[in-house]
Amino acid sequence: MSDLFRVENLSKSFGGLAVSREISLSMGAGERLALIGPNGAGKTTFVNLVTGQIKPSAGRVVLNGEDVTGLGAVRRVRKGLVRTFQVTRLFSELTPEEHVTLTLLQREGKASRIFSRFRGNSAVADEAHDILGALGLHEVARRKVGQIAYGQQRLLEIAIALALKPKVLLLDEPAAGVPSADTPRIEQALERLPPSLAVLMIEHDMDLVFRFAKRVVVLAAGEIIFEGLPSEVAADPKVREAYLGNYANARSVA
Amino acid sequence: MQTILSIAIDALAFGMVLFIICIGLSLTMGLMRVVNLAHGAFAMIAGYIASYAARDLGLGYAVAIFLAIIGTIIISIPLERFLYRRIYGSPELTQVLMTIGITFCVIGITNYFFGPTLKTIPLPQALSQPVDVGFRTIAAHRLFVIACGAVVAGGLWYLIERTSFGIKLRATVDNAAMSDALGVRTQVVYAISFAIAIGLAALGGVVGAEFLPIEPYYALRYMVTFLVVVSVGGAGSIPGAVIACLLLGFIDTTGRYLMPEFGNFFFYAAVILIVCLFPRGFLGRAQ
Amino acid sequence: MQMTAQAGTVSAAPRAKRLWWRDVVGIALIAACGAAGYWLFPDNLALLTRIVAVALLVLSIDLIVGYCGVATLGQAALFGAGAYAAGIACVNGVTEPMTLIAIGAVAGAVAGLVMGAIMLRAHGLAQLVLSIAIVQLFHEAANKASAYTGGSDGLAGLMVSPLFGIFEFDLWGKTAYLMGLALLLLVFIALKFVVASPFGMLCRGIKQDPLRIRAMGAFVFPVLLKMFVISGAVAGMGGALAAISTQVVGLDSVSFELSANALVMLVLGGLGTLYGALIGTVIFMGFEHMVSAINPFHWMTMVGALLIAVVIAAPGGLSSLFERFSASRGGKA
Amino acid sequence: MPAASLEVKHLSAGYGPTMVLEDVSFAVPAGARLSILGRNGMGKTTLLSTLMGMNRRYGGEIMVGGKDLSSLRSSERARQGVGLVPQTRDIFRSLTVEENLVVGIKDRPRSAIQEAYDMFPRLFERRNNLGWQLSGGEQQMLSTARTILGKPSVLLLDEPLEGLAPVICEELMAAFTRLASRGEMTILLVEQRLESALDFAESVLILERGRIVWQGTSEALRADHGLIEHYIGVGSLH
Amino acid sequence: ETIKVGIIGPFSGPFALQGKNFQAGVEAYMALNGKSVKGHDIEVIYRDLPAANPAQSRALAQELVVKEKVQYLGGVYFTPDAMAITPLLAQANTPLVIFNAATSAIMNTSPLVVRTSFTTAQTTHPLGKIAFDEGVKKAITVVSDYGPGVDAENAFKKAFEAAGGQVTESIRMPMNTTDFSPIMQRVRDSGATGLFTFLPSGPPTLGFVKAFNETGLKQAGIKFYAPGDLTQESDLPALGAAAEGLKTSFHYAVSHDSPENKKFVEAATKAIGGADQLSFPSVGAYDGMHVIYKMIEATDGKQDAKKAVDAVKGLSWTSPRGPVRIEADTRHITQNIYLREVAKGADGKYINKEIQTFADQKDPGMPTQ
Ligand SMILES: Nc1ncnc2c1ncn2[C@@H]1O[C@H](COP(=O)(O)OP(=O)(O)OP(=O)(O)O)[C@@H](O)[C@H]1O
Ligand SMILES: Nc1ncnc2c1ncn2[C@@H]1O[C@H](COP(=O)(O)OP(=O)(O)OP(=O)(O)O)[C@@H](O)[C@H]1O
Ligand SMILES: [Mg+2]
Ligand SMILES: [Mg+2]
Repeated sequence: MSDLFRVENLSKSFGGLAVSREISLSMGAGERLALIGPNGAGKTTFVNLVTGQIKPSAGRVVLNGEDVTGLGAVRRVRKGLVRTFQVTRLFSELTPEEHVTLTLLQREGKASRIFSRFRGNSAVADEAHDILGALGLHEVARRKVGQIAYGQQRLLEIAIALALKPKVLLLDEPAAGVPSADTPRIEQALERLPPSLAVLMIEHDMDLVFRFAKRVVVLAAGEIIFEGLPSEVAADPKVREAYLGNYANARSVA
Repeated sequence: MQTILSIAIDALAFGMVLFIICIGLSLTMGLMRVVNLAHGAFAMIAGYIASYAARDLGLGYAVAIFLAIIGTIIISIPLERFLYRRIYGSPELTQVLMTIGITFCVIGITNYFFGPTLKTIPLPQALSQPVDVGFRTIAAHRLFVIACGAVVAGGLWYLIERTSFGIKLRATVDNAAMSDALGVRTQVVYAISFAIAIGLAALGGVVGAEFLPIEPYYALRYMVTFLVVVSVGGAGSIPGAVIACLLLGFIDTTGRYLMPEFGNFFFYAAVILIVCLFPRGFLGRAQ
Repeated sequence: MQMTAQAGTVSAAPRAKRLWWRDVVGIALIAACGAAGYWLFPDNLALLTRIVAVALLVLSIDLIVGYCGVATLGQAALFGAGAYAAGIACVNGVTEPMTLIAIGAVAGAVAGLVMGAIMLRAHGLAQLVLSIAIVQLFHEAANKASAYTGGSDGLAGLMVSPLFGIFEFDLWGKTAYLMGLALLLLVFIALKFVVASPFGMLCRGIKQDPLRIRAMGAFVFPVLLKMFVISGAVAGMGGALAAISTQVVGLDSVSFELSANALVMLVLGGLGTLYGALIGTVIFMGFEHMVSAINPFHWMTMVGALLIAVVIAAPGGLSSLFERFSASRGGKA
Repeated sequence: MPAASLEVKHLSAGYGPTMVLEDVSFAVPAGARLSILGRNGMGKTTLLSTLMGMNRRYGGEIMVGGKDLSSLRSSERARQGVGLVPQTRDIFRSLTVEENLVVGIKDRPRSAIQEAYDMFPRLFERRNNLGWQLSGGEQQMLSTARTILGKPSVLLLDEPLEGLAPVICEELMAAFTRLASRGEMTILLVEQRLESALDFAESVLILERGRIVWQGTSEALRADHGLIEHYIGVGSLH
Repeated sequence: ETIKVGIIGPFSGPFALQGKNFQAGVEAYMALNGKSVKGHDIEVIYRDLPAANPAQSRALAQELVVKEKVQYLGGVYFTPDAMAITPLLAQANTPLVIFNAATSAIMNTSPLVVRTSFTTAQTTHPLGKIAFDEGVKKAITVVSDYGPGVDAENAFKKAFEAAGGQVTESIRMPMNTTDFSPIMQRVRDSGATGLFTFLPSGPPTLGFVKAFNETGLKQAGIKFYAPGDLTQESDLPALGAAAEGLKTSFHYAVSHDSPENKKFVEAATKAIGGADQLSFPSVGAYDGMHVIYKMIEATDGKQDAKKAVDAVKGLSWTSPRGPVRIEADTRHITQNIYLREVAKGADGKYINKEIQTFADQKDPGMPTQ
């Protein structure tokens, strides 16, 4: 198979609760996929399983034909499997610039050098500047993250992920907390990515989902209940009942 | 066989003494997130009060315990109000600095007023007898301590896990600003819990005095032991503290019996092993 | 509005330069203070040397606690490893002081490796307890191995040969102090480079959220272990310096008390700046020395009061006062 | 407690030395609904948390139901009827769902918790789970339920729909509207999705860099595309 | 001209009581014998060294010599602290009079050291014979695992075995032991009829003695022997009835019956501020001051360490503890060792009552003997 990325029969349960039941999914290079589903359906857990934050009880994760299920989270990142966090995880004492610079250095394998200066690399500094600028963060680039607004922190999450030059990018609700006026920023940033990058986006903002995704997967109670084109999803009665509610109607009227 | 039983009963007594002194600290550290290194200092203050009441005023043991608890809490109120309140929610190391400072002051002041000699708390007749438990004798006082420990463990567990005060306390610790915003009077909650922890320290100091004698340097002398026990149990967990105290008590006791020369090796090697197996302590609260 | 004023639009270069100058000034200041100590207190050089040795220990703790967020109450194990290694080497005929310092550094680094490998398995309080357990084990081992270490009587009879074959380690302690001061400066400058490197930043990131660092694709354990080794080398040099200057090594150099005191000094001075480590050590030991000379019997109360006062006045440690001061000045400028 | 009016006069506030809000004044009658709009970092969260008493206030007054609450601690404000659902949710991570709710019910009987479960059945299923184990949306539900259980007379909602499935968003907005129109609560809503914000509230207030730059009815705003483009950005309304 | 004497001791911390006793001994001596010698005023400077810490010890000594310009050093409670100071003495041209530190080996590290206290071997030595004479054939030793403890163990073993007894087991327990029941269990299981122990004075002694009683070893008739550190007078009020009947050997008891001691106890009690707090380090300090006064007399205020030390070699006098002499070769004090028993004194307080005297005991631990 020429799939860039594939999961097979991924399963996980917490105590008695099965949050992931034999999920199988594949993505090709350049694919834009949206993963939606009710709250608590297991979307974030899916991302955790794929990126290795938690161990699945069964199933495989395959990247570029290589089985990465046995690898730790760090190795998967290095192989190009990158995620953002739904609840931001940032270093409140560091600035956005430092976040991105550190990430870039890490990507280049220079992050644990003792005998060089953190700010000494101008190529890295330029790239960091570009990434921050693309997401509209240059204004706050030099402030401690603990002191910038929440929405800006969300954007920084994405900036870090982009700085890692991923092959497969898993975005967990990237637009939550970002005003609808600013979501185009995220979209633009994503559009600038190399075309071969596969992106999986979890999102509850349906407008964004429909603009962004070429394919939609709906997860409910740990199972895939729908997989198909965005234009079909609103018509699916199961999805409407479990997730969309009247949004579907509003859409069709609009 | 007899020897094993005998060691076991020593271990139980030792473990319970540890428990009763340490549980207050476990409460402060695990629930209030205050690394109160001055815990021992309060236990010691209680010891002095009890010693004064029982030896110099000739009051009964029970009265002395009661006075010691009340007295220590009263002494702690201004400290809580003016010093501890500043460090709730501070980084742990800042708390360490403050509470070490308090410990030093308490030691210095005690030394100044009461001199550096040991103080004892005379036991009532009933508790000072050795009791024959069949295969050997054990001090009645140790049995008393075991009983005290059991009562404290049960009562405290109920208070924290089952009452709404316990829930408010845990919520406050988790996120004080939010608890406040939900109408919890966090300062009051803290003050009460602090008083409870101090009261427990006081009780521990007095009933444990047979074992860890009261003197000005008490607070520093046993600080490490207290810290180790609390952490191995998992700060804030009562069952964890019980397990840790009994297990460490057992290891320590058998270690000292079997190879006293390597007693400390035994103990600390065991601590390292346990911590490596249970990186959060036995039953540490999820962070 | 203030918030726009704060959102710096200064470009990268000038700011980096400013920081760089600040460090140059800081290091010059340290050197000046050290020299001033030499001229002002020529009769107290033994104390000053001891302060320098402990300052190395406190610096080494700052690397671990202040930059990596790993709490330790066992750093004296590394200090003691350096001290005993230098001491034993000296008794066995290696008497050249610089060699002894190097031996101390190596021994400290090895001890740091061992300690790090064990401690990094746990987190938080449990980690703290591991550090205590390790230092207690070191202490026991040093006590037991009395054939090599002199046990509780201490390892005495260190005959250190003159520095560069010229300068004697004598009663007045000039050689020891100046050597110690030079060593401290060198180490400090080296550490400033270490913490300003990408590696230093990585450590700061780990301190705040190791999971995040992993999600950035960096391993946490080797980075921290590396810092432990560096820290061990620094502490080991401190131990070796203490051994050389006092010509005895006692069990106290691997004690919990020393570790705890050093940590208190660090917190007093302020974490994560390296300057705080020096400020804390000088203030704590100087103050302790002063009040215990004035009243040998009740000085503890005064030291306690100092600690409380610092927490109230400067919860971030004494060095945060300087920062606040310079921030308020910078704000006006 | 029935809904109470809210009046804010010349409020300025911020963090430490940084001033974020400047001279903010507005009034909301009892039982009314107000939406607060503004881009990222403009001070919306700061406004709500200042009303709750969680941040430094430099000056100005906050009146609820005619009483001046400006100098009270946040726990006292909560007891006087102010309730906040914070943007960061701030659920108690180490408490179970049920215990989280217990903290929110103030002095009401324990059985009142059932109201929360009726509102979000999902929470009932997860009632014995610890806070940190919840999914993002579940945390949001919990945070909202917890505050509403305290029956505030003025409810401050900071992006309460973030991370919630569309079907739940709808139900929730309907529930808020009901609460307000029954005169049980006065509601201030911060919301990024312009449409939802306008649908919900009668009146709107736009913040920019800590100042109120526009204030008026939703109808007026909806009608004036220029205004929207200017303050909120292009392409926000479909 | 004022002559300065620097005294280093634990004046704060866990051993503060011992430091206070140093001070009381010094002050008592000066109160009874005047504050000047041959017209030279004497000033005492105290420096605090709370716990064994050789580095600090050396720094303090150095400062006393270099900055305060003291001509004499005195005090020192712990052996390692003394070991850290002795290498300095020759260069500093200053004698060191040790008031306490009790390891034999210190005396070999410098010819400028004089000791007026005791060594652990010296106070322990007589116990071996006493135990054997009281019918103990098999004994067990239990000591704290550090230098002095090991010294005590060896000294007892040597003397006891020389007398014909057998040490069946030797236990060394960690310094920080607080619960002694398991140790007592070991003692019981060993089948020995006599228990020899050494613990540094302080809180653990209380636990040890209590455990001995509570585990029934006392009732079982096991005989208990220890050097007097275990029942130092300041611990007796706390030990109370638990210690009654314990036999210890030591160089000094506060209750010693002699006119010199009466005067000393009176003056020292006044200096220390409480009768309960006086114990053996005070007499070491008192006699130490005596030696220092003699040195000053001999050098007449000039700083000459060698002359000063030579002047007191062979010096003998009647100390509060009885007749004593500084041996010319070892510079260590030769003195009586007493066997004492804890008993109620005339005023109802517990005392160490002397019941047997071993006259003229040298330090058996010194290699020269
Ligand atoms: N703790 C803080 N310390 C200092 N400044 C802060 C702090 N929190 C927020 N700020 C600053 O205050 C301003 C307003 O932030 P606020 O969180 O109120 O914005 P917001 O309108 O809620 O934005 P968002 O839509 O992103 O939630 C921002 O410029 C932010 O950088
Ligand atoms: N560590 C855990 N222990 C127990 N239950 C857990 C744990 N982590 C997650 N869960 C539960 O698993 C379910 C799935 O959680 P997940 O975070 O994957 O949901 P989600 O689809 O991302 O939802 P949302 O859209 O609300 O973010 C939730 O009901 C959650 O409570
Ligand atoms: Mg999720
Ligand atoms: Mg906000």
